[in-house]
Amino acid sequence: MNDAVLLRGSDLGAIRGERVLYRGICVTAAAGDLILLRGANGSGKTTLLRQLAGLSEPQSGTVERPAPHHWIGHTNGLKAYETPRSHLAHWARVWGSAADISAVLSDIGLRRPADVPCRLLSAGQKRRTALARLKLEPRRVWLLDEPFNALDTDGQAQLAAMIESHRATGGAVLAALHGTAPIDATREITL
Amino acid sequence: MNDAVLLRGSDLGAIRGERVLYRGICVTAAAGDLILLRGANGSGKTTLLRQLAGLSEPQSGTVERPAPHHWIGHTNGLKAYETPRSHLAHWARVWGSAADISAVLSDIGLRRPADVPCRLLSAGQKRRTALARLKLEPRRVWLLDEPFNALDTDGQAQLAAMIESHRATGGAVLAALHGTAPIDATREITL
Amino acid sequence: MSASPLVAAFRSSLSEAWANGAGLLLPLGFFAGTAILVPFTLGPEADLLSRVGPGILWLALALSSMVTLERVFQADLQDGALDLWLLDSGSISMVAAIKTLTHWLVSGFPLVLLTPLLGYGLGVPAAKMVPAMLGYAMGGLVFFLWGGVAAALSASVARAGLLIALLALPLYVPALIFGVQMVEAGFDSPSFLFLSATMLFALGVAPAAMGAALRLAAE
Amino acid sequence: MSASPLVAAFRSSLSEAWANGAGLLLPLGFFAGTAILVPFTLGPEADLLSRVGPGILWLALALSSMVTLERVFQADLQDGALDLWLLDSGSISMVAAIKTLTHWLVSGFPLVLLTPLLGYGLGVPAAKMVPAMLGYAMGGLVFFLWGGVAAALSASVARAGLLIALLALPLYVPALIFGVQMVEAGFDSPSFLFLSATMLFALGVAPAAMGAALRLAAE
Amino acid sequence: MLSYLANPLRFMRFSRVAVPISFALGVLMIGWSLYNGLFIVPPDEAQGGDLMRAMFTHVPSAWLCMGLYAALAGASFVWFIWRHELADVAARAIAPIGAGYTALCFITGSIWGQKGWGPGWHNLILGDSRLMSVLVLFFLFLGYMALRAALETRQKAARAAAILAMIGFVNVPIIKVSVDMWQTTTIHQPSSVISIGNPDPRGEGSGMNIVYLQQLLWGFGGHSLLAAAMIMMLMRSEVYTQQADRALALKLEGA
Ligand code: HEM
Ligand SMILES: Nc1ncnc2c1ncn2[C@@H]1O[C@H](COP(=O)(O)OP(=O)(O)OP(=O)(O)O)[C@@H](O)[C@H]1O
Ligand SMILES: Nc1ncnc2c1ncn2[C@@H]1O[C@H](COP(=O)(O)OP(=O)(O)OP(=O)(O)O)[C@@H](O)[C@H]1O
Ligand SMILES: [Mg+2]
Ligand SMILES: [Mg+2]
Repeated sequence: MNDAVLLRGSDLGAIRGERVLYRGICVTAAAGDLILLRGANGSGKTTLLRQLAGLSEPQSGTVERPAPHHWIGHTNGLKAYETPRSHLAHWARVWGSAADISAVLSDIGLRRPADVPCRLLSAGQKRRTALARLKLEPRRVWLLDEPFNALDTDGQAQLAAMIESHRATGGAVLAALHGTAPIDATREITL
Repeated sequence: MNDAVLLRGSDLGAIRGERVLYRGICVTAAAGDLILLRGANGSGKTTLLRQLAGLSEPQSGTVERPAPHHWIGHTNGLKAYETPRSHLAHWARVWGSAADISAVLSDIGLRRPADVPCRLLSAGQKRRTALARLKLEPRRVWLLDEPFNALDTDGQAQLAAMIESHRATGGAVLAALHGTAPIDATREITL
Repeated sequence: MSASPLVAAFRSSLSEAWANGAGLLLPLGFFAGTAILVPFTLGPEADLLSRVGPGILWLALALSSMVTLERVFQADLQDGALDLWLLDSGSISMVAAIKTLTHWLVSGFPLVLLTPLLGYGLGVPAAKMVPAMLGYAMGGLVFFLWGGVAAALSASVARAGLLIALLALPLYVPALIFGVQMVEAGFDSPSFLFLSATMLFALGVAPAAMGAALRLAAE
Repeated sequence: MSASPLVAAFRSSLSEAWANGAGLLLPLGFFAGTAILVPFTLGPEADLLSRVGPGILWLALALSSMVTLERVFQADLQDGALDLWLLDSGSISMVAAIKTLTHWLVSGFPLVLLTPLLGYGLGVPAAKMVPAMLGYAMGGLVFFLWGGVAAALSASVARAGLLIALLALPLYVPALIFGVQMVEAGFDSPSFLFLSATMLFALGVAPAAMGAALRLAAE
Repeated sequence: MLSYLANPLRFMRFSRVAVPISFALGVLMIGWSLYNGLFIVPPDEAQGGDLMRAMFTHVPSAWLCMGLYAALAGASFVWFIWRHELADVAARAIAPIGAGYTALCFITGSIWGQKGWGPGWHNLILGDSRLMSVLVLFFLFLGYMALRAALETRQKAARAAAILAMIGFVNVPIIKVSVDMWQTTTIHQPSSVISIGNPDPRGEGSGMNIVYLQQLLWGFGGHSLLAAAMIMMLMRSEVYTQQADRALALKLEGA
């Protein structure tokens, strides 16, 4: 298959409860793409993203994942007792990445609370910790679920910049989003 | 004291860890006010709101609460096993309110998932469930922490309308917010 | 405050206990466990069993109180329900009391109901059964109240499990001792009065303590 | 997959076990509990105690496995850590195995180390001590592995506690029986072989089962 | 006196002098009682021969650990009602010392009891109401320290720990009653070694030889002074470490 394609979902469908959330969705993400998932609350954006990420079985259709991907969901994946530093150190270890944690932390604006347990952090600081995982290891596909939530204005600007540079360096980004996007998308999928 | 004042915090200060988050903050909310709390992530908006709500002791200063208030925090206060209906029914019972739960549910756009356990709900549906508590019982002061998060576009419009009508009927709203507000505020406090 | 919040608290914590079922875990596990184990480890002499049984039941009560309550307040803190409870101030200690009582009802009381079964299996004389059950009921209530205080005190703490055990154990001793004696000696023993006194004391003090501790946890 | 994820999983679940302390709750609570309770309820005859002691330790192991593991995977599911583990597929069952083993190390193994103390206190003859400890170690391992499967299965389900008890108990019984017999009879008894077989079987099957169950839970 | 010391500055001034003095005095008195106890007074075979010399540490430490817990509860109460920072500092300092003396009471007691310690040593602990209540006391001290250590901010820790200390205190008498009652109705005879350790209802054996009593009292006085010195030392260091917070509070006032 064409190697520019980093992620392809064909004819995806999801059933929840007794109802069909969506069906026949086709997604193709190539290098440099930013694909926005739009739709009302409960329309199935998260579900679709999870199917693309391989976290849940599509009720119909198939997903090809030629490239590795990062996942940032609604939940940040932080434990109450973890500090931003220990969290990043942990996943760096799991992924075998040699990233400089302290550098990542200060990039993302968490230098001060780097050693405060997450249960004491502010909502935005938690979100930033989760987003910092993107910097631990380069992966060509990013799957982001409402990544801008809880971020302050320059936090949002920073994330937008991250996404842009990721696209510029041959990555692809799929993001579920509400309201106006701070970045212009290649394509929008509305559920 | 002047009965138009619904909430007054005088000279409030907060210490977290070894650092002063803010000090000398004075907040006065009168009927019809919409006061927005602004500031970077971790600047202390949530902390201030919690002090105003009486959920945490101010390290300095005092708070007067002549009027009862509603609280919507970052966390929605939902249990995994609750359904939107049971959640609202529960708090209606606690507050002794006679509100018509089904009506509230369809107002807030939760008619379909009304009986789905919260752990299965979408992020926005959870948020809507929390916001529905505002409709259970009229209270003159609303304290909202980033209430627009996770809401879709018309969810946001709907909340904005709720806030406007609350102000019009002599209520006061204090909200922590990032980015551009969908409503024009009486006053902004930047931390 | 009116009664309605308390009723609501009762109903909600009932459904909570039912939902996460942990309440039933321990009595059940214990019952099955003992039923399977005791004969193996002790051999079937009825006399011997009848002397082990009561101790194991006390152990079960003490444990289930700690284990059940550990999660209760922590969960409320994490999902933000505690904030909502704290809003209409004053009620919180009552609510906490209701919560612990409900969990006693769900995870402690079944053990009391198991007494006849277990006791029968272990050959406890029928005459002893009623005072025994009352003893377990009262003792268990005290366990849950103090366990609740320990849990509330350590709700905001990461290392809660160890802490709760550490905080609760010394508080359990009196109820334990009186309870054991009462199960032995029956109603007309002084220990019955002492146990009642201990229970009333716990009922009086624990709720206030829980309230204060929970306010603190929400900070 | 390389080893680093497993090392990381081990370290993280160590700190987790340490952080929420539930692991330490039961050994400690149980030790203190038994030390205080058993003599209360049995009187101090060394002979009697020495015969109850082992059984109580088995009970402690079974319970601590159930109670500790109940929360482990549920927490991962709720805070989204499970999603992250699932991303690099394949590893999940190894990771789950590591997690359960770690929790066995933290909450099961201390009980094994307590055996001499408790055993001495309860007057168990020194000769029996070594086979006893090995028996507890192996039996406990089996408990924790099956307990992990039950926990993974019930992570997404409501009424987890009950389910765990129901699922785990039948799986526990064989290990329990062989273990008890081995503690009695020592190494050269057939039950030693049976216990080893049970353990190997659990080691072989449980991880895969946990992996599958967790995938399901994340859906 | 206490009200005089309530002011931290005055306390610091007072303790700067008091610590070394009471420390030295305490050590001297303890030394004296030990010297007499270990080398001069004749061993009492009825009480375990030379082992009974542990008594001169054991009984004072036993009395002290109870007294110290009362002090802990008192300080916590004062802080909880009047929010008097120094009281919290004191409570915090008392805990470890109290725990230490509880442990000492156990160790010495165990040495003393050695002879009688059959296979089931815990029978001894459970065989004597005192031992039992000390065990409980030890748990209370440990719990107090653990809770303090576990909570993030000092204010939070102080409040939670105070609640715990007060609850624990109102429980101590109940515990004592219960344990005593349990002990009187215990099925088995207390071992002969312990018998003078707990004068039984018939009062026989409760009489204690005057030479021992003297050394006991010297020891008790000495240990009290030593404990006071150590507590004040801990308080002083705590006060120093709190300078940072105090500066912060001033900043908060906007000074
Ligand atoms: C773990 C071991 C022990 C502990 C925790 C312990 C505890 C105590 C306590 C709390 C007291 C003060 C009681 C009071 O004055 O009301 C005490 C006093 C005393 N203990 Fe022990 N004890 C232990 C072992 C022993 C043993 C083995 C003996 C052996 C004879 C002993 C003999 C005494 C005596 C003679 C007194 C002073 C008598 C009195 O003040 O009435 N203790 N012990
Ligand atoms: N078991 C179930 N029964 C009925 N409905 C279910 C069940 N499980 C999930 N759902 C529904 O499936 C939908 C899941 O949608 P999803 O979380 O993907 O929405 P979303 O587009 O991410 O919404 P949001 O913008 O709020 O995040 C929700 O509407 C939820 O109510
Ligand atoms: N124990 C502690 N030690 C150090 N810092 C702490 C401690 N507790 C809280 N903090 C800090 O206090 C601040 C709390 O801020 P708060 O949650 O009010 O921020 P916020 O304005 O709501 O931010 P956001 O916009 O992200 O919600 C955070 O910066 C947090 O790191
Ligand atoms: Mg979503
Ligand atoms: Mg905030």
